[in-house]
Amino acid sequence: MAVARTTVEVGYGGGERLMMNMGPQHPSSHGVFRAILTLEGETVVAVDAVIGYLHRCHEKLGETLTYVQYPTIASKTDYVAAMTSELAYVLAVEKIAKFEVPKRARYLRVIAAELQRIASHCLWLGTWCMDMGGALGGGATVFLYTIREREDVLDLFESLTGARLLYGFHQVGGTRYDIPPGWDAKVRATLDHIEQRLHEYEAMLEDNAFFLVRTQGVGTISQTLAQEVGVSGPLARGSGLQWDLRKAEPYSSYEDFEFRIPVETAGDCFARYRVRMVEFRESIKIVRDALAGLPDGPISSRPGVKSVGQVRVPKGEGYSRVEGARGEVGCYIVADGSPKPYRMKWRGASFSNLAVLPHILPGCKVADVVAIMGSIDPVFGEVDR
Amino acid sequence: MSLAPAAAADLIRQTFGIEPRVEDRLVTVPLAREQWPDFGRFARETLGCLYLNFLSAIDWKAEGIEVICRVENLATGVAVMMRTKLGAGELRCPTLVDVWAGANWMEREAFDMFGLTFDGHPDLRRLLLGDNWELGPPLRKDFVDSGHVPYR
Amino acid sequence: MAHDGTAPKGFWTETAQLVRAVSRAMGVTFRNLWRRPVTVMYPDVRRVYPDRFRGILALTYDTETGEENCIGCRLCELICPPQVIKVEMLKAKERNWAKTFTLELYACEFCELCVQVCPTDAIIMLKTFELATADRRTMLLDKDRLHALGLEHTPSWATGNKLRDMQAPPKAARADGAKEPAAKGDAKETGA
Amino acid sequence: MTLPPIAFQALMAFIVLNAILVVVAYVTLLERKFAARMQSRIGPYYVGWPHGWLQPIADALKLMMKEDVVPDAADRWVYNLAPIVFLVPCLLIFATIPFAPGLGVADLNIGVLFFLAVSALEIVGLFMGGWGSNNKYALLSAMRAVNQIISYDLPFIFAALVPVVLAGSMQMSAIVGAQAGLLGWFLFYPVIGQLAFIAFIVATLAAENRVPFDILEAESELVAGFRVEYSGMKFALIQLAEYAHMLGTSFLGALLFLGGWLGPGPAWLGPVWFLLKALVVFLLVTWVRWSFVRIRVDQILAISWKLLLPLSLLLLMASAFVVAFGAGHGA
Repeated sequence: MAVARTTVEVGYGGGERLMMNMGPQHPSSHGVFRAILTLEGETVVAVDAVIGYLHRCHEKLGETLTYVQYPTIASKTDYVAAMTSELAYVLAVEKIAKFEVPKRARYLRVIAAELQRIASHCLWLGTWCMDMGGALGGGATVFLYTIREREDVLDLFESLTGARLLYGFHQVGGTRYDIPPGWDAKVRATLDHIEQRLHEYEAMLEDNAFFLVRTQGVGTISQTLAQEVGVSGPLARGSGLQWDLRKAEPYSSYEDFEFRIPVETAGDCFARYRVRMVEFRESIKIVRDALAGLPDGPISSRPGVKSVGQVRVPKGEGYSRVEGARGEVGCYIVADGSPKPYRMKWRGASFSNLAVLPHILPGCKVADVVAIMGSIDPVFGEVDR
Repeated sequence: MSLAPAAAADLIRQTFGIEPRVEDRLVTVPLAREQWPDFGRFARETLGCLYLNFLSAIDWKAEGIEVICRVENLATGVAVMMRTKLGAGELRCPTLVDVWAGANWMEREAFDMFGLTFDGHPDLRRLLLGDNWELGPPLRKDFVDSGHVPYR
Repeated sequence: MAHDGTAPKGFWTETAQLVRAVSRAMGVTFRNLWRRPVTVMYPDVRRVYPDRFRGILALTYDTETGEENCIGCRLCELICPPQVIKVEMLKAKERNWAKTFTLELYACEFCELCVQVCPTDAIIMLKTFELATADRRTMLLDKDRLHALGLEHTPSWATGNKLRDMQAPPKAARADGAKEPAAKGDAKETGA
Repeated sequence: MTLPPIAFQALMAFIVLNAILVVVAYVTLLERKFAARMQSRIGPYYVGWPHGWLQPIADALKLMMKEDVVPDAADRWVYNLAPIVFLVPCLLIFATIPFAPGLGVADLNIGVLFFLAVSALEIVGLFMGGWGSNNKYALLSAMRAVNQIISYDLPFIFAALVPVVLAGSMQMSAIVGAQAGLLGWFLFYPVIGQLAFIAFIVATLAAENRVPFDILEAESELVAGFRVEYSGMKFALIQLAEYAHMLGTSFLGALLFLGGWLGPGPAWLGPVWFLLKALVVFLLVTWVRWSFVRIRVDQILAISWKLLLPLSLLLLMASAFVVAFGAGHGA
């Protein structure tokens, strides 16, 4: 019943065409992704995207782990922005069980999510430039600059939760960690630092004619295509969709903060870059506001975890989603009253974003393939889940 | 197309004779399998739900598999959750690829994870599992995993 | 080189832009040439690890009596998401003991849930992560090894009681003591 | 000089060749350190503590000891020959470079022409490597190489001919001689000099396949381009050739535009000045390399044919006019 893959793996495509495998191990595959390109000269005429190399069946895992255990695993779907997926899961559980979340916890979640967005965009900018500029060129320079700043944010997470990559910061009913003394001052200092460095990135890229010719008018996603495929986040906003879940469906006290949703209408790589660069600044602003208004009080409405089956969720189902760095990260949970979900569905933002690739690649040059891939910013942990 | 959730529910009631459940902005519509593609087209064209959230399935053990699909109208915020129970042992469902392009990968994933066949899908191949996977669709409830084998 | 859709800007404008862009980009790299490198020369120099650092796991002794803290209650075994902990309980009159306690560190994901549930603060995390080894079997830690590790390295701040206190302060003390457990950690937390 | 000319030349060739190999090795270290500092890193550090002084030696040893893999499907002859065909012209270009008056292998009267002609030959090795590897990435890279070299050799040659016209000679030492005096360097020649230098640097970047024109190598798309299948010693040869070519072009730039060995101080300081100037050109190229992203093949060709070629042609004509009708700067 299972149909095997029917891809042509070797050989020339016939005529003047050339089949070229890009991936699964390729410098710019951002993980393990394979695009089987059919080329005519340097121009791509067809593409078959093969994913699944990083598949860990998170949805099955979610059905075998309890509501207490899973948030720490959820961070492994999108390991570049781990806070986001934890939050999506926890929100889904809270929505079904109607758990209250204290205000302090909600603010802490906002701070964590926005810092995570900054860190994730830092990585995106660096890797994308490396895709375009090569590991032995200006791209690597931008990459190392942005990684330098991302490390600063990760230092903050490290002193908050003790981990740099997979945090386990959220738990059902609140957060697991309160901020350590002196943390807010450190956050402010880091944000000032990053805000100032953003100008440097822009000086490196935005005026740069080499950068502009590589990104403008390349990989255009139309507004309709973006919606049909389910593209969300900076990609959708780059295509002119005024769609941000933080505004459209405020969760976790996002309604308390003033911020702007950047929208660009061109839909090309450069538009996505512009959107993300503005998001950097907006996130910095949100974190500052949240730190200034951080209320006192408990960080969790429920007692700290003491046993594995502590959280029980009544029968029901719910879909909750958060605006992650890459777009709509959703978690659909069907609960049957036991300590484990009956069915859990991850809606990975990168999965839907990447699905647009076969629609926009034909007609591009080989060099554009990597630029477009990078501007989509897929994280393969989230694509394959 | 600007329809409030209640108005959308009325329209669905008139057109398809189904009683949808309205919950905040979400309209949940239980469908028969035959109505699946027609309703998809209706949701897209009449309700303006251009945006595809996700398409997946739930295994209800004895009752069979239920296919779910959530779509949304970004302008009005109306979201429609389409669901159809295929019935026990039934594994075929009409495709939605011609309605939403994004359903392509989603249906391939459901094919992979539940063994569902989507009639009319142009390219129904495995998406996530390896070519050599032989243990059956993993998200079915009758799937038995191998358990944890510690390294010794 | 004009963005398609926009009108060509003319030769001199474009040239001026190009010159400006090139000089700005090269200016950034030049400025960074004089900044101090951020590299930490790891084996020679170490970062300051924050107090909440989640490193290798260890078991602790009671500081007063010198007895093992672990009572073999298996709570950590049950909660461990990757199921790397195996505990057997040894029942005794006064208190229970762990007969065996094994931890497969190579599969551990350092989520700190086992520390969190431990009722006697027996399992903790250390401020060290140096677990590179040539033989994976050395990372299958038994009870003795876990106790020895606890004596060898600096423990992190978190213990089960501290974590639970931080998450939900006692109801009576909630009004003023919301940050009390964190304040207790203040003295020790140097932060980083 | 009591040695017969032929023996002297052979000795010089031996010395220059070996010196070049050492300098090339250390130029890689210089670039790595320079790039590292621009990227807030430290760069090579441990091998030859404290600043990685032995890193090039260690690299060379490692590459020599590595397994030499020849792909099954490769065209063995072409594949094995390519690194050598690539390396020889890159070393040959040093033959006409005088390091001081009389200190050089051969100060030909058509030195610049020889240099330009030989340095254009490296394309043959590139193409052989790309073709012989029988790899799709390498093949695409070889096709790009032909495109790129053909379109960039012209502006490269025209830009290099501007000083030749100004000096009125193709002999390297004569060109240097024409640059004597305060602000006599051709870099300081009003307008023409600076523009020609910029055109020369851009064309150099392209001819050497450096970012932003390194579409041949293009790690992110073509993995490593024409050398994706090479390993061990052959890879080392290709790397050596690339750096030798770059160093040679830096020397040429220093000769043509920066007045070669001219500088204050006694005559024996000449080679030191020359080396320093060449290093400045090299660092300039490196600096550009680590500041920009790569551009696409069609855009590269557009820049060459639409911008650089007319510019360099114009400069050449302008300098000819200046020499013919104005007060000639050179001889």
